[in-house]
Amino acid sequence: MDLMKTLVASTAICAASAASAVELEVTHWWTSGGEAAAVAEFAKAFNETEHTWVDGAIAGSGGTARPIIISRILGGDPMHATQLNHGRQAEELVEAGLMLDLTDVAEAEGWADVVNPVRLLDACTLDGRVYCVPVNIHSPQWLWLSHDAFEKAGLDVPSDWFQFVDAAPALKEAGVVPLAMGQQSWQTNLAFGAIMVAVGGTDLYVDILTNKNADAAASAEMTKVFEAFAAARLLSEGSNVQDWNQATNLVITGKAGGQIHGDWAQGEFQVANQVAGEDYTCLPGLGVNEIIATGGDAFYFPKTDDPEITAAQKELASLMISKEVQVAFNLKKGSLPIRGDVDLSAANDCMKKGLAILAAGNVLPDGVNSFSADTDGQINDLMVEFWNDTSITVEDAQARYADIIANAD
Amino acid sequence: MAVTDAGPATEVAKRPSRLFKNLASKIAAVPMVLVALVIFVGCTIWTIYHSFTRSRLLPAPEKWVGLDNYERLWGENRWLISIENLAIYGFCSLTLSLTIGFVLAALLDRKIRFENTIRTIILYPFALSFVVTGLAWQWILNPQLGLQNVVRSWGWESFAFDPLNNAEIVIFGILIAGIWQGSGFVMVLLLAGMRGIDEDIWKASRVEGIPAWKTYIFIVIPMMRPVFVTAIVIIASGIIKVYDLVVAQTSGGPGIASEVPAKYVIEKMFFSQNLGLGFAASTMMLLSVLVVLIPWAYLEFGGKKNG
Amino acid sequence: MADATTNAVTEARGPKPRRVFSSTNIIIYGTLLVVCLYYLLPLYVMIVTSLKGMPEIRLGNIFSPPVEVTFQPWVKAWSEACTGINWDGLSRGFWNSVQILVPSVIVSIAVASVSGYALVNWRFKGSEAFFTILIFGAFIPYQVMIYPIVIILRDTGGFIGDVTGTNFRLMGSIWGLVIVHTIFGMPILTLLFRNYFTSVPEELFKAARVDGAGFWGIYFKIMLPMSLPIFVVAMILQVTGIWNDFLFGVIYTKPETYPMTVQLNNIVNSVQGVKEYNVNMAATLLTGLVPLTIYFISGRLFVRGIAAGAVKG
Amino acid sequence: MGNTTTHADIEFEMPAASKQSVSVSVKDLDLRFGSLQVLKNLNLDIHEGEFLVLLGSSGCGKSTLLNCIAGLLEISDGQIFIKGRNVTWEEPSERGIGMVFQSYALYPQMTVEGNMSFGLKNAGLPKSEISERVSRASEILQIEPLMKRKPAALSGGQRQRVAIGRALVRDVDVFLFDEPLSNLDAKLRADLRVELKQLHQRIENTMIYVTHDQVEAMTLADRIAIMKDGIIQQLASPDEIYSKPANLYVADFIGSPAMNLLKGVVANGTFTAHGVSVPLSGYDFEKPFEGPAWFGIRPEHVAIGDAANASDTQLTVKAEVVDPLGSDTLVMARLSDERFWLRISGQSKVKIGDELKIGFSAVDASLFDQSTEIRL
Repeated sequence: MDLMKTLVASTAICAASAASAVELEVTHWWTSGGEAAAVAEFAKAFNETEHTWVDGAIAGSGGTARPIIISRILGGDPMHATQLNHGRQAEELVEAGLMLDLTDVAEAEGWADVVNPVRLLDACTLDGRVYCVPVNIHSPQWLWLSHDAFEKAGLDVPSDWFQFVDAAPALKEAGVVPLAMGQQSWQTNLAFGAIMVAVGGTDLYVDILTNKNADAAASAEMTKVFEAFAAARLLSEGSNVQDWNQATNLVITGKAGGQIHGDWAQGEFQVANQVAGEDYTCLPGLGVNEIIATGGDAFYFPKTDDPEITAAQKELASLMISKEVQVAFNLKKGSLPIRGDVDLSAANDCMKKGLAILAAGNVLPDGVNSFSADTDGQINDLMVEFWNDTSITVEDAQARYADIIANAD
Repeated sequence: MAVTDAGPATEVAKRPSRLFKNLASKIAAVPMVLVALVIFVGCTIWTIYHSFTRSRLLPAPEKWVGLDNYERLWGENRWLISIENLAIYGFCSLTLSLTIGFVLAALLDRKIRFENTIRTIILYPFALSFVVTGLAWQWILNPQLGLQNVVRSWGWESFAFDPLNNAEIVIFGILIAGIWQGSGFVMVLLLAGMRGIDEDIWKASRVEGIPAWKTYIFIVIPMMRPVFVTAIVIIASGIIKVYDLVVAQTSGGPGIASEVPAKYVIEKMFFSQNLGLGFAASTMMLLSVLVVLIPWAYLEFGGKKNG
Repeated sequence: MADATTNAVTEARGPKPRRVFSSTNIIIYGTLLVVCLYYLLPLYVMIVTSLKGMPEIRLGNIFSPPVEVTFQPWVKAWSEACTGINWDGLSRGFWNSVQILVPSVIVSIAVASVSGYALVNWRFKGSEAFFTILIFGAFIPYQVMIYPIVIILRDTGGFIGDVTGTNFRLMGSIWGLVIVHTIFGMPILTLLFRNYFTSVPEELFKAARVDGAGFWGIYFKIMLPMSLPIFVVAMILQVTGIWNDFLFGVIYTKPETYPMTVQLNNIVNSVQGVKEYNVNMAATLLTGLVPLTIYFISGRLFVRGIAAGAVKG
Repeated sequence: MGNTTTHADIEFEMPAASKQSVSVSVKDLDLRFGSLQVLKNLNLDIHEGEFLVLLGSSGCGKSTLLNCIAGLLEISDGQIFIKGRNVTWEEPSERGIGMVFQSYALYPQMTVEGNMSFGLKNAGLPKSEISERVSRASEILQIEPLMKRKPAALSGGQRQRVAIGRALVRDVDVFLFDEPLSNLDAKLRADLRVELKQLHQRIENTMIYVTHDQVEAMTLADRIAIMKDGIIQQLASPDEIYSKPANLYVADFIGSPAMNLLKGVVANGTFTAHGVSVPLSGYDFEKPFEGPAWFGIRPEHVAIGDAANASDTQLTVKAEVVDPLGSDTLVMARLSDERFWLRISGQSKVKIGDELKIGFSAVDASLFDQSTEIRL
C-alpha cells in the first residue's frame, strides 16, 4: 500500500508533527457483519501507518454506546475517536469544548470542496469550525425485495411501494410474511419516513422536517401518509424479530417479501453473497420518488492533552476521508462515499442507483439532522406504539404527531 | 454537660472530647457516611435539581425550566404505560415470589429427601444475570422455535402461548422469567427463617391438632416477620430497578407494551439525550419509593431505638 | 387412623409405620418434581442448544436433545466469536473479569462488614439515620447515578493526583470500578452484616472490651472469626453481582480490559447475518459458569449463612 | 453497723470492723437515655476486699450500674473512682477490673487457654508471664484439663469457671459479676456459689456482684445494696437488711415467704390494726412517731403454741394453707384480713383448719410510716 503511505505523507498534519507511534482507541457500534467488515478497512489503513487501532466496539446500538462514550468523555478519560451521529447529537459536547477542532486539517485538505453533499460537512461545523469527519452517506428510504419470496407466490417483483402493497395478499397466501420489520422503535420510524416521502411527497417531507410545520403535519396529505402506514402495519404480522439485520435476514432467506430499511441493509445482502438484481431488488424512495435523504455517520475526536495523540487523531481524521479509504470502507458498508470525486466502479447495482441520485442532487435532509434526539425519540415512541397497537386510529396518531412537531426542536 | 465536682474526689477528670472517643470506630464509619451523604443524598439532590432544568446531552444547571419536564412526563403515553406495567409487575412479582418462595420453603421444610439437590436447582437461576435470564426465556417463549412450536408439534395444533408478542400479556411473559430468576433466593431466605422457629411451636400445634397449613399461615408467618421484611426489601429494590430483563427479553415491545420506568429513564437520558426529562422521571420513581418506604422505615427503626 | 382405634391395644404399638407412598408424600414430591422441571428447563435448553449445529436448530424443536453433538459453538464462543474487528471470543474477557472481581469483592465486603459492625457495636449519633439512607439507596436505579458519580470520581481522582503529585486517576482505572462496586454493594451487604452482628451476644463484645480489645481488635479477633457464614453469603452475592455486571464494567474500563459480560453482550448482539443461537447459548453458559460453579459448590454454605443470622430483622 | 438510707441522700459510715481504704467509689452518678433517667444521683463506696452485692428485681438499674463501673456504658454525669484513681472516662480495660457475664461471653472460636490469655495479649504482656498467670488461675479453678477445648465442648458450669478464670488472670483489684450463676441449674448454682465464696476468701479482692437472687445475696455478701428505680434503697450487711429493713420495699423484697405486714395506726405507744393490738414498748424508734403505719413481722418471729405465752401479743388464728418444706413447714393464716405466714417446725403436725395460738413481740418487728414507707 505504497499509495496509502504517500497519501498520508502528503497531508499537512503528518508533515507538521512526524508523530511517534501511538495507540488510538476507537469506539463505535458497528458490529453486524457488513459493518464490522467496513470498520476493518479503517483499522487496516490506520495500522499501516506507524500507529495502532485499538478497537472499542460496543454492540447494541447508539443507545448502549452513548452513555459509555459520554461518561468517559465527561470523566476525563476519553477514547481517542468515537462514532457519533453528527448534527444535533454532539452539539453540546462541542460547545463544552470537549472535542478536538479539526478545522486546520479540513482547510488544508479542502474538505469543503470534496464533500458532497456539502450539508454533511455543515453538520460537522459549529461557528465555522469543523469538529467531525463524515465518513459515509446513509439514506433510509429504500425498499428491499426478495426475488425468492415473489417467485414462491408466483408474482413479478414489484417496482414500487404501491405494487408491493397490492402483492401482499398473495405473498401471505404463499406463507411469506409480506413486510419484515424489526421491533426496535427507530425502525418503525424509519419506515414511516420512507412512506412519508413516497406517499406524501417531498414537499410535505421538507415542510415538516425543515420548517417543523405543525399545520402540514395535520394536513390531509399527511392523513394519507398515516393511512398508508396503518395499512403497512398489517403486512408485518408474524415478523417477530428484534434487530434490523434479523429482519433483513428474513428477506435474504425469502421468508419475507420485503423490508423498508436504509441502504446499510445492502451490507447484509453482500455478506450473504446475494447479487442485486438477481437475488434481490432495491428501490430507493420506495420506487415512487427517485430521491433519498442523506444522513450518515461521523467520527469525533475527544480532546486530550497529549500532543502526540492529537497528531495521530488528526492523521486518522484525514485518513478516514481520503479517497482510497472512502472507497474501501463504503463498498463494505454498503453506504455511499461522502466525496463525489471517487471511483466506485466496483459498486453494485444498488449503490450505483444511490450514486446516480446523489449526482443528480435529488437529496433530502435526514430526520437525525433535523430534529433533536429528544424529538426524534418522541416520534420513535409514537411510531412503534402505532405500529404495534392497531387500536390506535389514524386520526389519533396524526394528532399526536402534529403535537410533537409543534413542540419540536 | 459539665462534670460535677462532688465529694472528696482527689481529682476531677475532664470529659474528653466526644469527637475523639472511639476514634477508630468513627474513622471506620467514614465510608458509610460518605456513601450515604455524598452518593445517595448528594446525587439524589443533584438529580432532583437537574430535573427542573433543560439538561439535554450534558447536565445544564443554569437552564432552569421549572415544572416543564414533569408536565411533559405525565402527558406521555409511554410513561403512563411504564408506570402501569411496573405496578402490575411489582404486585405480581412480590406476591408470587413470596407465595412461591414460601410454599417451596414449606415443602422443603417437611424433612424431605434430596433437599440439597432440590434447593440447589431452585436457587441456581439467581446466579445468572438478568440478561442471560431474558435471553433464555425469550428463546423458550419464541413462538416459532420454542414452547408453542413444540406443543403444536405434539399434535395440539391450536395451542397458543406467545406472550412476548402479545401486547396484552407481554408483561406476564417477563414475569415468568423474573420469578424464575428470583424466587429461589426468596425461598432460601424464608426457609432459613422457618428453620429458626422454635421446634416447640410444631409440637404445640400437633398436640392441639392444628393442621400443618393452618400452623404455617397463622403461627409461622407472623413469627417470620423480620425475614419477610428482608425478603421484601430485596425483592422490591429489584422490581424498581427492573431494566436488563425487559431489554433482553422484549426491548419494551411489542410496541411500547412492556416498557418500565427504569427503561424510560435510561432511554430518555441516553437515547433521546434529554437528561432533564430522565431526571424528572427518576425523581418520580424515587418519590414513589419514599412513599412506600418511609412508613416502613418508621415502623422498623423508629419504634425500637432503645430496645 | 379410624381403623386403628378399634384394635388399639394390638395395633398401635411401637413406632408409627412410615408410609412411603402416602398421599401427602406424593403431593409433596410431585410438586417439587414439577417445580424442578420449571427451574431446570432454561438451563437444559441452553445446554442442548449450545451443543447443536445451526441446521439442527432451524429444524425447530428446542427441547429435543442434539442428534449430533458438536462442541464447535463452545470453541467459537470462547476463542473465535467476534465483535467489531476483534475475533477472540470470550477468552480475553474472562481474565479481565477475574481481575475486576477479586479486588471489588474484597473491598466491598470489607467496607460493608466494618460498617455493619460499627452500626451494631459502636453506635454514634445519627448512625441509624445513615443506615436508613443506605437502605433507600438500594432502590435507586444505578443508571441515574452514572453522571454524578462520573463527575465525583473525576474530581476525587484528580484531587488525589494533584495532592500526591502523580497522574493518579479514578476514572478509567480499576480503583474507580472497585469504588463503584463498593458503593452499590453497600446497602444490601451492610443490611446483612448489621443483622448478623446484631445476633452476636452483646456480652461477648463487652467482655472483649474489658479484655482491652479496641475497635479493630474486636473486629478481627472476635467478630471476624465468628462470622464466616455471613461472609460466605456476602461473597456469593458479590461474586454473582460483580461478575454479572455490565453497565459499570463497560463505563469504567477500556476495550483491552472489558469484562466478560461486555464481550458476551457484544457477541450476542452482534449478528453476523443469522443469529447463531448455539454460539450465543454457549457464550451465555461460559459467562455464567463462574457464578454457577460457586452456587453449586457453596450453595449449602450460602443457605447456612443466611440461616445464621441474615434473616433477623 | 451500717446505716439506713433515705430516698433523698445516702451517707455511709465505715463499718468499724472492716475499716479499710475505699476501693471503688461512685459519686453523684447520673445516667440518662434520652429523657429516660436510669440512675439518679447515685453514690456508693465499696471497701477494699469487700464483697458487695447489688440486689434488685429486673429493671432496677443494678446491671446498668455495674456496666457504668466497668466503663461499658458512658455515664451522663458524676464520677467513678477505682483505687483512688478517677476512671470516669477511661476505657474498661484501663480501669483495673475483671468482669464475668451471665451468658459467660466466652469467645467461641478460641480455646479455653486462648480465652483466658486474650486480655493479657492485648495488654502486651510477655509470653512467660501470660502462661504463668493462666496456669495459676486454671489451678485455682481446677480447669487445667479443659485448657485446649473450645467453649462449645464445655458444660455450663465449666464455661462459667473459665469465664471467672478469664477475669482472674487479669490480676486486678476489682471483680465485677453480672448475674454469673443465673444460667445454671439449681444444684450447680449452689455449688458454684460456695466456690465463689471460697475464692473470695482466698484472693481477698473487691467483688461487686449483681443478682436478683436473694439467697445468693445473703450468702455471699459482706454488704448488700438493694436497688429500685435506679436508687439504692438500703446498703447494709445481710443481717441488718434482713432484720432492720430500711423501708417497706426492702422489707417486702427480702425474705421468703415475705415479711407479714399489717396496716394500722401507731398511737399512744401501741400499734392497732383490725383485730390486733401490739404494745410498742420494746420497739427501738428512730424518732418518736404517731400516725398511720405498717407493722411488719417475719414468719419465723411468730411463736406458736406454748412458746407464744412469752410474747407481748397473743392471738388465735386458723390454718388455711399448710406447705411442708421438710426442714420446716409454712402455714398461712389470716390476720386483720391480710395473709399471715407462720414458720413452724417440720415435725409439727398442723392440718388445714386447725386453730393455732400465736404470739409476737414488737422487739422483733419493723414499723414503717404509711406515707413515706420509711422505717420508724
